[in-house]
Amino acid sequence: MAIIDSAVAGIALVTSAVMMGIAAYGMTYSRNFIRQLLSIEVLFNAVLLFIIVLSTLSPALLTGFGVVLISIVSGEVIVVVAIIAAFYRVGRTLDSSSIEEEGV
Amino acid sequence: MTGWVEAIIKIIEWPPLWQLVVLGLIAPLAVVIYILWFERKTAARVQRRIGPYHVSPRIAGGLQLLADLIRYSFQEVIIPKTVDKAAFISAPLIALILSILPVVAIPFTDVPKWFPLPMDYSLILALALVTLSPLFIIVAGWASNNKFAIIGGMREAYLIVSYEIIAILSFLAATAMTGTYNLVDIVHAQTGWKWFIVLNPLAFFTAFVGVLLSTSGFPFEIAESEHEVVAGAFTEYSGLMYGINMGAAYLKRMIYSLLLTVVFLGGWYPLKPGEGFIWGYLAPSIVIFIKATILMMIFSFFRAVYGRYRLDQAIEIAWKILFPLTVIAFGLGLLEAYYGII
Amino acid sequence: MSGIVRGTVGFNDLKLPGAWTRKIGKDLYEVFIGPQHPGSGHMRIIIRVDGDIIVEAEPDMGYVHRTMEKLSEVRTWIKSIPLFERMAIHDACNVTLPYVRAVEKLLGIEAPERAKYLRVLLCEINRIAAFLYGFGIFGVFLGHSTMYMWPFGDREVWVELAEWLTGARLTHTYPVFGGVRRDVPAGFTDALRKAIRYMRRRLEDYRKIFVDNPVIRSRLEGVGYIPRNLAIELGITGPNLRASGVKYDVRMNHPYEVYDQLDFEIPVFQEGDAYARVLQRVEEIKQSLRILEQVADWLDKHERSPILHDRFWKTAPPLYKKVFQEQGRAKLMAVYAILKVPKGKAYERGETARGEISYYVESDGKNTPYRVRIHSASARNALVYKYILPGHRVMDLPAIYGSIDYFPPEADR
Amino acid sequence: MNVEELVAKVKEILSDMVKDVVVHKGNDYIEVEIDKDNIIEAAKRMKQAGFDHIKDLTVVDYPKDGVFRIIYNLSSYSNRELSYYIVGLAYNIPRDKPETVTLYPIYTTADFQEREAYEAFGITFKGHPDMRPLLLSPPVAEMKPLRKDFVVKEEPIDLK
Amino acid sequence: MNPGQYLPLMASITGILMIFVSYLVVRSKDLVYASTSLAALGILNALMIGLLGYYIIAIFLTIVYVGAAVMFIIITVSMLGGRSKEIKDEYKGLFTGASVVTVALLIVSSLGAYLGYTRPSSIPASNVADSLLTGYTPVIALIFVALAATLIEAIAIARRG
Amino acid sequence: MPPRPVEKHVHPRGIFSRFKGNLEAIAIGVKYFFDPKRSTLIYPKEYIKLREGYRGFIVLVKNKCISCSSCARICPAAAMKMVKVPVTDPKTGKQRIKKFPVINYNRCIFCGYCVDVCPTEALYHVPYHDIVYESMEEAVTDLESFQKEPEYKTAKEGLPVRYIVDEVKGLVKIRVKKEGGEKK
Amino acid sequence: MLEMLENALVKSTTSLVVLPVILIIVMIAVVLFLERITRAAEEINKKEPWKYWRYDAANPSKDRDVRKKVSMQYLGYLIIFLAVEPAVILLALLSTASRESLPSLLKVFGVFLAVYTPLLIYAVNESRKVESWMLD
Amino acid sequence: MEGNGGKGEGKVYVGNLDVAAKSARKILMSSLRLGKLVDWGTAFSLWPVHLTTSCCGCEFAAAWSPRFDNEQHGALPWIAPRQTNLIIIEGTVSKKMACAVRLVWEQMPQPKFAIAMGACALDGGIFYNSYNIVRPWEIIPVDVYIPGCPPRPESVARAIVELQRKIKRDGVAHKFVEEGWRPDKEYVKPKEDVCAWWRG
Ligand code: SF4
Ligand code: SF4
Ligand code: SF4
Repeated sequence: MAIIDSAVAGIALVTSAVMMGIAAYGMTYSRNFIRQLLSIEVLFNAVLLFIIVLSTLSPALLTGFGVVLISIVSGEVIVVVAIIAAFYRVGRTLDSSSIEEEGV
Repeated sequence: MTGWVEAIIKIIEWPPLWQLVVLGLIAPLAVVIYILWFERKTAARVQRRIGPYHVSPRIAGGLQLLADLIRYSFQEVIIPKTVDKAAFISAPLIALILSILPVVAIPFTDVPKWFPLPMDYSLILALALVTLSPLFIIVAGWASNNKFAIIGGMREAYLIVSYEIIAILSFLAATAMTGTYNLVDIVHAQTGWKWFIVLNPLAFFTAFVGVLLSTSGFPFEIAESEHEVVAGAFTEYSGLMYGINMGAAYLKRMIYSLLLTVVFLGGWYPLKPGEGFIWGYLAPSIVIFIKATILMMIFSFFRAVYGRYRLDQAIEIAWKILFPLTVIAFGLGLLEAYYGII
Repeated sequence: MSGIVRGTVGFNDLKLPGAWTRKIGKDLYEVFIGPQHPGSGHMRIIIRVDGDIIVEAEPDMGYVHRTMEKLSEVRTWIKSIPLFERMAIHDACNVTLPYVRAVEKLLGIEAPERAKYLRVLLCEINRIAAFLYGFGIFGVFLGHSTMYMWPFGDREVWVELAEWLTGARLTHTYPVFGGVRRDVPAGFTDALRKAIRYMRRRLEDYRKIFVDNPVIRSRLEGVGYIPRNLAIELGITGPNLRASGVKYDVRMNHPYEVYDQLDFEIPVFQEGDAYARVLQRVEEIKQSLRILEQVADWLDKHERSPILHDRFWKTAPPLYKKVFQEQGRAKLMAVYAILKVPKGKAYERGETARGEISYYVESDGKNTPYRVRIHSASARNALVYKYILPGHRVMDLPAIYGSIDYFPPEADR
Repeated sequence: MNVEELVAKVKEILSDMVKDVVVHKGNDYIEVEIDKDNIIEAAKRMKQAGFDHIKDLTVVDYPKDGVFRIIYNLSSYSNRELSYYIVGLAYNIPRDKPETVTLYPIYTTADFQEREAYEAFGITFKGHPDMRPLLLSPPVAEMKPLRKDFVVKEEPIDLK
Repeated sequence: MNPGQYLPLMASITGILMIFVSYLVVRSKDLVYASTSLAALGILNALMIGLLGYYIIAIFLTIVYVGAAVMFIIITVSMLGGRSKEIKDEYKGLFTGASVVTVALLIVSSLGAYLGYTRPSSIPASNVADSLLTGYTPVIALIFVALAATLIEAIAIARRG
Repeated sequence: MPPRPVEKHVHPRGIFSRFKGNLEAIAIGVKYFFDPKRSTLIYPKEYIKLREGYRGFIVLVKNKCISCSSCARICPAAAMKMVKVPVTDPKTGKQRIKKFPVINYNRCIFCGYCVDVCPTEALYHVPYHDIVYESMEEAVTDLESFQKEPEYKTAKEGLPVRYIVDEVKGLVKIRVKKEGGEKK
Repeated sequence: MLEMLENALVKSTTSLVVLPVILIIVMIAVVLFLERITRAAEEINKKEPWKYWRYDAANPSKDRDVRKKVSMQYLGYLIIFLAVEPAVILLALLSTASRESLPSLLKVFGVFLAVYTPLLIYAVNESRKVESWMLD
Repeated sequence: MEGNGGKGEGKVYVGNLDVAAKSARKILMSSLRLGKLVDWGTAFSLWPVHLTTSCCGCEFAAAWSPRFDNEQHGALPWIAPRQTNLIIIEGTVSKKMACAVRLVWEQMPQPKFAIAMGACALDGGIFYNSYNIVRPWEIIPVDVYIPGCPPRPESVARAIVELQRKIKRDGVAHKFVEEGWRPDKEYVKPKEDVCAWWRG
């Protein structure tokens, strides 16, 4: 049984590693705010998976911790949303480098 | 030979297959077809006319929906050139399947043998699955590339924002009362006519309205409000695709009704599940289905009495009235648990 | 005033009070409501929305424009009655009566008194039926299907009465120059009284399921608010005008037929929103019932007397006249087909269910009119969409559309 | 107020602009003839005097005289006495140069009615912000259907 | 096939799908579809976590992720109409992506010791709740307050004027 | 007493009236659910026997017609047209051309002018109206078919009913005999 | 083989994942099949050029893509939703606490009420004002 | 079941899906005798699209009112053309409306039917010499004509009954599924492009 579990855990770890890469790629290649935000979400997923696999110390506390983590992260997201909205109102674009490249 | 027969019977009886396909798809579809007919007849009755009739005069037009179904299935399925084909076809079907998926988390009996999955987290799992399907309705509207569909999809999105918490939290009042996510335990807690609708009517009320909100029942039929957005997200769908979509909302409501029955209306009581497939699985599920059908009939009745709210009014009602009520219902559940009324 | 966004910049220089609009944004979503759309019927409203708020509304009428003004110029005078009737076939008598009266004015004749009462009778029956029609459409616009069915079912009562009286369900072609075509049949007034009592009872049911229904009230209160001075400025008419607090009704301000001898009220509401317009119509139905009662009394009290002006019986043999009078039928004499109307101009107005209709009739002495200009109630009300819709939410569109009780064929002529 | 008083009143309001006043049959409709150039001023004064809306805008084509006669039929909602009467503010414009000014800034009611006159007779109202056909589709509006030289035929009563 | 093979099979299918879907999130042209893919990613992630044995986290992730996806859809449609004109920098992105993958894989392989992972033998939800309630009540209260503060802040920032 | 304006006001609403309104609406819905008071016409099985004087399809009584053309002249839709037919005068036995009306139901608007204007009552309405055609040619009558009452399919398939106005139910459906007269 | 059916993990993954996916695939196949067999003949489709165009309330629309900005002014509610949802979910998790820890659960619930009541009143009132949520 | 059949056949005739679909149609309609069922279903599920072209709409509405209630025939007025199969032309079609009528007709899925209601929709009625109307049968193929101005609601019911009989008698619906067009109706293309004037 243990071997099987290790296999699953290994798969999960590799997956999350690759996802981190994809998230990093998405974050850097696009300068659109929302795209970057989406990439951060991917990253968050990857990290969550990573942490869960890594911690076998205290399953009960981990679960609580995971839930709290999810709550807080999604809570922070709303601030970002608000900032986007405010930002959008000023510049009417979501390009994070729009100030220099207005005409593009 | 007999081995084969047994194996086939076993596979058919196999809870995942049986519960998802038969109890989740076929039986609710039958109920929905009945409910659609009932809705048309009820509306007709309240409106002083007779409704569908000539298709089968003996049974008061009971075959009407069958005729509609046949007509829909053999009508041309138009896939416009302007749509994103893959999403256009798959999104509503995914939404349909996702909307029946919660049924696997609903126990129709208390014999563990007949559970499709362990019931430890069934309530919260069911609620989690329930929240998934509307997403694909938005996608269907978006893929349609049609003004009305897009607006309809956005309305659906804002409605999700308003009803999701209500739907989740008012069901969770049962957890507050019993301290478990296990629907079987919740049903057991309702033995002896201690149905939760009696113990916590407020929670039932908010859950009821939450269901109306989330399945576009009157007076909250807003995402498909035909006088601005034609058929909402499904404007471009024709033929069987539309039939499926039309049924999907009702299927979803049926699943919700099953959940309401299990959580608030005492599940399979007054029957006690016994041995074997028939008495252990089939009979209790029939009891649950009957209760759920009655609930569905009540849902349908509102069509005849109410108009529809405006979008902002619906959202406002959800946040200003229903959400506080839901929190109060949850608190009520906690208090009842605290004073040991359960 | 929930549901209305008070805008910052008025988009025309008129600074209309109440036409709240805001500066038109750059990327607006243009939605076509109509011509094939459950929310519009026979017209198209192009709305430009910013999210959920209508920023600009442009009514595009004319989908039912059937060129009545032109056609009437080539048709003899009497043929124009059924022609104009097609403007609003469920309000047929009200719509054609001013035309008939205008021609009578030019001819210098007046209908006999009994004919006048009969005209009022049919007018009020039509008015109630048309109000019920409007309620039905309004109900279904708010998603209230029962409120579509009930008024349509009760409208059948009045349609049945009208059919009994005139021989056609909607297109009665009842008033003709100098009188009307039929007298009341036996037993009609009893049925009428029953219908009146029935209608009063039903209004209570409507109140319960529709008018006092919290959902409906939420949808209507504060929506489509037209203040008094804006209502006058836009020249809207009928119940919509009176719901905004203007005491104007053609039946009162320019009485025709026997309206000045009847005892009834012109209800006026001050609120000016969609809900007030609903209540206004309910009150007007009540007043129409009251008029009908009085007409029924009058008809019961008086013997049968001529229903057509004597001028048109001239060519007929006396026996002929007597026979038809006993049958309660007016025979159209061949003179109608070739009628020539003296030179002149006449202007006549009438109060239809949706408001004031006016006919400008000019004759050059031939057997066809030289020019007939019609301005109907719905055409007057059409302006509302352009000036009132901006600033409301998209879901208010059917509520306002329905509360104005707009009937495209009438507006398009 | 009877019709003579109304005529006197209108004459007083419009003073020297009035070219002619005709009282039509029924004694509730008077037609005031004015000059084309005075129309805006006249409308302004009429509005001030309580004629608060345009009941309708009638255009009549007189091919014999070579004119279009434009009649703004004014009436009142707010004034009970005036509301009994219709006052037609009429002026002629030449048929071959159908152009005049809009009353839209004074009477909002004129908005759609002038568009209607535009499509049916081809009269352009200068200053109107939105001079497009209202009821007709553009190709039909091209025909200027309400002019007298656009002929519509009746069918004969005999079948061949 | 025995259940033992079944589990890694499911896990690897889920993993491949996750990678594919996260690629979709990052690359699909239409941001609405990207947001939907994010929802799918959340669901798949939940499935993976479920396969690892943490059911509660899985379920909670599902619920939260749909909310997040809806939010993204609303935001993208509200502000961009789904499509965005993006200024792209492929090479930079590819470079960063590749290096992150390498580093992460290195970490993973060096963590080989931890791969003696065992599935948690069912943690009842009530235990979690109890442990949170006994020791961490102030923390929870703090979370509430923090969320509340965020709400005020967000509303104040996002609304006009 | 002449008409006079009366000012009215909308009643404000509070929480209680909102509650009451909901209850009333549902109550009346339930009331009609159990007692619908309906009077629906079950169409092909029943049909409305229209009243005397209904302006239905039109029939010509040829030998009453004096060929005055009034009917065609007054017809607003130009649906009634005169055809020239050679007839033999019964008295003199001479052949001559006479005009008779025919009708085109594709156009007719059932205004009844022709019937009312006919000086000899040569035209009359049949009291039924629910006839449809599968092609437009069927709707154009010639002189022969104009003299026959059009075929009334519905009467063969269903039973006649009539509606009377009632105080409680609005319209009440009662059975009538095919020939006329009423029976419960 | 059949014994595997009794395995809890197999049961749950089948009912949550495998079967739904199969169902979706079957339904897509059915729809595609029906689309194929009910298609009208080419001759007819040629005469109906607008058939495969977007339904736009019977207006012949020209542009291919109408997916534009639709910014409904209810963003405020979205923010409320996002802020309340984690809290509610935390509550949901805590509500399974054993009956002994109910008092502290009630305390937490009290904190929740105390924190969110005034806040929600403020937030909903802000969100109601449409003017402040116009996005340009 | 059907899905598998379709897929299987698709595999057999790789690259020749049309032939496969054709034979599938034949098999479904004739060999499996689904034809009768399809005709029955279509006949009792004629949903008229909500398109009010003119004042006959009053009587159209009355035909669905409690007194006449055409829903008893299974006909339910429906909102968008994509889900309907019947169009009732309610009276006059003006030149401006003609485009809409044609568009709605085209966007309805096959097999579809048309009823022309009112004198105007037949031969112009009282507006026979108006310059702004078109005859509906010039732009769409009409199955049943209802004379009258406006026709009584029973006439509408009669038209629906007649259409149902026609569908069941001639097997219109299943023939459509089988062959892809209706043998009994010539398919009209409007003489002129009715939408030509549209300003985009
Ligand atoms: S009824 Fe009217 S339309 Fe018909 S033929 Fe007679 S006069 Fe002409
Ligand atoms: S009016 Fe009468 S008599 Fe004269 S032609 Fe017509 S039918 Fe004959
Ligand atoms: S037939 Fe008569 S009722 Fe129908 S649209 Fe034409 S004029 Fe109107």
